[in-house]
Amino acid sequence: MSSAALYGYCGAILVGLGLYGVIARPEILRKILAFNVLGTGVFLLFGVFARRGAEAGLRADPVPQALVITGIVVAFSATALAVALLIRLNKDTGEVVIASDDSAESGKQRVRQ
Amino acid sequence: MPHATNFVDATTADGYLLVLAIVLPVIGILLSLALGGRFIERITLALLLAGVCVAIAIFAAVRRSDQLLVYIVGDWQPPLGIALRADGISAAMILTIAVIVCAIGLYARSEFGQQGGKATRASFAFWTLLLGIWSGLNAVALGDDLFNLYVALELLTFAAVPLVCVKGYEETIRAALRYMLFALIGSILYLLGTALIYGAYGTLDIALLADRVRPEPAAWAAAALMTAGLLAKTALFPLHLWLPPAHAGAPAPGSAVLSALVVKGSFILIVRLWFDAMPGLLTFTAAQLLATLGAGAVLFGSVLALRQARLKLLVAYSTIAQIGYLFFIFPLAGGDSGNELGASIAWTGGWLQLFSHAFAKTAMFMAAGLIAEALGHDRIAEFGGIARTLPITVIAFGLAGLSLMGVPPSGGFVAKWMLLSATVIEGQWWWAAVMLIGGLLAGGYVFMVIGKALGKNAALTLRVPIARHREILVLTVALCAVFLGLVPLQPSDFLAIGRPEMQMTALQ
Amino acid sequence: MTLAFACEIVLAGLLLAIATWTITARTAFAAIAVFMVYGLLLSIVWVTLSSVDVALTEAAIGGGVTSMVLLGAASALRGSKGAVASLSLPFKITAGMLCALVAAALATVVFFLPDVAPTLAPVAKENLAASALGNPVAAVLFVFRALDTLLEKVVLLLALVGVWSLSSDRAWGGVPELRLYKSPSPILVFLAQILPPIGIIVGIYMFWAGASQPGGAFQGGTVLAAMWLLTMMARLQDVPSTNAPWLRLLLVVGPMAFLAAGLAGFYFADSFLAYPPSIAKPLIIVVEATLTVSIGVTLALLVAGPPEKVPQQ
Amino acid sequence: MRLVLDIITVVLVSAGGFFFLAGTIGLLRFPDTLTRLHALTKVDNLGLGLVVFGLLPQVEGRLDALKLITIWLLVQMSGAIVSQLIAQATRRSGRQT
Repeated sequence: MSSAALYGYCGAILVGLGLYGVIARPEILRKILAFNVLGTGVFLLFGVFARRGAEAGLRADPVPQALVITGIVVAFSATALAVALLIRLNKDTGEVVIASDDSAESGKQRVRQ
Repeated sequence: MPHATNFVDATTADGYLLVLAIVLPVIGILLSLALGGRFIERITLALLLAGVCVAIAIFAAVRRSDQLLVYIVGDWQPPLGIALRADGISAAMILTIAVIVCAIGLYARSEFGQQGGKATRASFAFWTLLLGIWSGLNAVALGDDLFNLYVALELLTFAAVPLVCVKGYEETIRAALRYMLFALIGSILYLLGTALIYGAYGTLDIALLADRVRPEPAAWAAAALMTAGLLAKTALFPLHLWLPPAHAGAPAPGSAVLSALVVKGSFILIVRLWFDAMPGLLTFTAAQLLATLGAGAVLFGSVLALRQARLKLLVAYSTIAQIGYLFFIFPLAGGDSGNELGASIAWTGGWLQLFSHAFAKTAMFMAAGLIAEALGHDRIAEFGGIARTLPITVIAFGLAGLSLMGVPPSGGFVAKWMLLSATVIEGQWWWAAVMLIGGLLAGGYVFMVIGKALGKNAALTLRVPIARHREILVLTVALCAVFLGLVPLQPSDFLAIGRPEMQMTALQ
Repeated sequence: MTLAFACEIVLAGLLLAIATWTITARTAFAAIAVFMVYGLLLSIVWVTLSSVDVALTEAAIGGGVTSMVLLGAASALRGSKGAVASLSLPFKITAGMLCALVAAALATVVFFLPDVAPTLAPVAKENLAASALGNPVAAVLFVFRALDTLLEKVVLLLALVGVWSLSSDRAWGGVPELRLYKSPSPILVFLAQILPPIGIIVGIYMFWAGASQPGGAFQGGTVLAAMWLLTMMARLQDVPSTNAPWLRLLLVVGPMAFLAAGLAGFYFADSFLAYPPSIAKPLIIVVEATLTVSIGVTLALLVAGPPEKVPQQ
Repeated sequence: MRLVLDIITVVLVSAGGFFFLAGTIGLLRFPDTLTRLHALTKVDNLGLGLVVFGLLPQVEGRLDALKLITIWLLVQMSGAIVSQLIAQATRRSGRQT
């Protein structure tokens, strides 16, 4: 097994772990944290493809590396926005989880005008 | 193969227009931040006017040349660089986006207007986010590189989510956060698929991928992951949970742009993925599966819409149902149907459904917003008498409703009729049954609203008067949806530009 | 098996163990603390994958600033009595099976990857001279795929607009409240006095070196943001009002310069986001310098959160 | 000469590694926060110092040597300050575990 393949499997498991955290942790902050783990798994796969593509004197394919850098910045922006929403929700309602689907139900929505 | 035969690998004459379409709103966003939101309303409206001109120019250029419009950014050829490409669909999409965003901008002036250019929190956020959505949508419609499309999709998400809670009510914050979580998973799954595709084929350019993708594990996994992610963003049943509170909770102009356009952004990507990037992968089973989810959405969304007590939620649930119809395009226009006539009819029908729903839904949410403003609530049961006090608004709502039901004369009628014809031609009658039931249910919920509005209530007093020009604006948008019904009942060659396999002339 | 590969196996195992810990940790604080370690480990992984640019970005943004945002959230949520209904076991098992399926599918894809990996490295190398930059990753970011980078700057700014839109109407245009430390300890103040001069040099060096070596606007900007946040947290410097004109100018100067250079390309280089060969390098350096500042300011303000204190007249 | 330098490097870096190991064991085995901090900072500073000094004979130019020493000093400082902050937080929260 090459080291690229090793990290490939590692990335696959990280994606699974992160996805599980996003789905199965009820607290929103933990979901956001798990989303970040999921993101690193995806980035790691890009890194594996970059490493495998080492050629022409470059030790890794630069294109996936650049995509990952862009991806990391986007993931950070997402984290910051989600966290700001969460803090605001917590300040208004004291919630740390999203109330289960009752707000999607029709009748229970309060009318605001 | 799409692109394969008339694939142009160089910037075409009017290609710079594509860059302008993406850059115009970006200029607005930067100006908005630089000026602290002052005068952003006027800046946005001026840019929108320019944007409509650019959109018309793109439409005309594609129509005139009968070819793809291509722009190679920075003159770096794909796969190393990024290309923007506009086929007939992109051009029609750009025009629809510009017109609808422009109408929404005009409509929103009374709610988010700035006296003397003075910025408030809500006006700054609304106009800047509207610009963000506009540029994101244009980038989605013109992008031809899977990662560039990822960034465009994120642009769309980051503008759409805060728009839901721009009023700051606590339940809208909850709705926005829920939307955000769905959207985050959606985009990361899409990105994961992008990674797999790069790892397997070494390019992300859709036109190049069309020739390289083979049916193998990497392509299957990428297609499944990307589709799942995009479905969450499109709110296709059963991943629709976030949509009703978000779309109903947003301020009316926000609801209109979210429901009419934003969910379509990710839908377009699903189509690009299956029809353009991996045409060989759309098997009979995959297409049937996607359409089954669509059928579930049509039935489920319509039934729930019928059960709503509030108008905005009703309209939001009807969005879920109408998105469902779009997915019939997969088994009817793609897959191994082997029937070229049926495929090209379904192709035109599917896109017409998208365009006419965009106009109809914009008009409906605008009308719902006017009614809520006038009455101070949007409880359907207490609508008695508004047909007399707000006749133009109710007529606009009804006209838009025609399109959802698929009744002539309306764009929705032509769209659904073509999809129905395709089911008959291709012998996939089971989708026809779903479409007919969906149409009946849509009739049910539209008439439920109109019926209540026509009811008598002498005591009805409006909380605030509604300016006549706003009602006329809503009516105009609704008439656009009707106007789409005047296009001839046959596959459109314009929507097939850049896709020789869908062109009727090629069949004859 | 070589020693290096054995080390990589240990590293991968450690990474997975720590990731599991992050997901399963009982308290949010513990989870975030572990996540910081995770970020550092991941940076080492990126170095072993020969992606030093990514390693720097991961350490600065992925591990560093992200953890700061999360820590801020954890301390803001501390003490809230919101009910945490644990999800039912069948649900967890179903979710676990689904996720295992996804992981297995990805592992299968990795297993069946073609022996000859497709790559754009030769094309990138070939065009590196024409890009005027020595660092191939920077060339992809600022030349070959400049449109992505430009749009991503807009994404960053839109996130800030979104965060700011969450302030109350009253506090609009006011001052963000940095939640992390309400009252700075003398030691933090000491750190905030010593570190920033060094940090600023490191940040500028990173951006400067980025043209030819690993580094660049993102990493340099993040270091600058961290230094600025540190002095603000130590109360050596006031958190600026979000209405301050200079602040708004710094926010957009980078993207504006980038866009202006791109549009100038229409006339001077025959294409949007193409640079005239004679002045390509200085032009990119100028754009990157302004971007470094804008990225730094944007990141710091994203960490600082929405305005919460009423602006003083 | 080269050989002597290499031997110095191996000895110093191994010694540094040993201190890291000891510090990590201390972190895991010691009973409360303050003693754990003690193990971590004392031993890590020494460990990193040994590693850095061990690597000095291997670097090419003077600038690289300077960078290595700067790294060590920065870690020294941040370690000292962070451990102070943690200790303060521990004292304030009144928990010793």
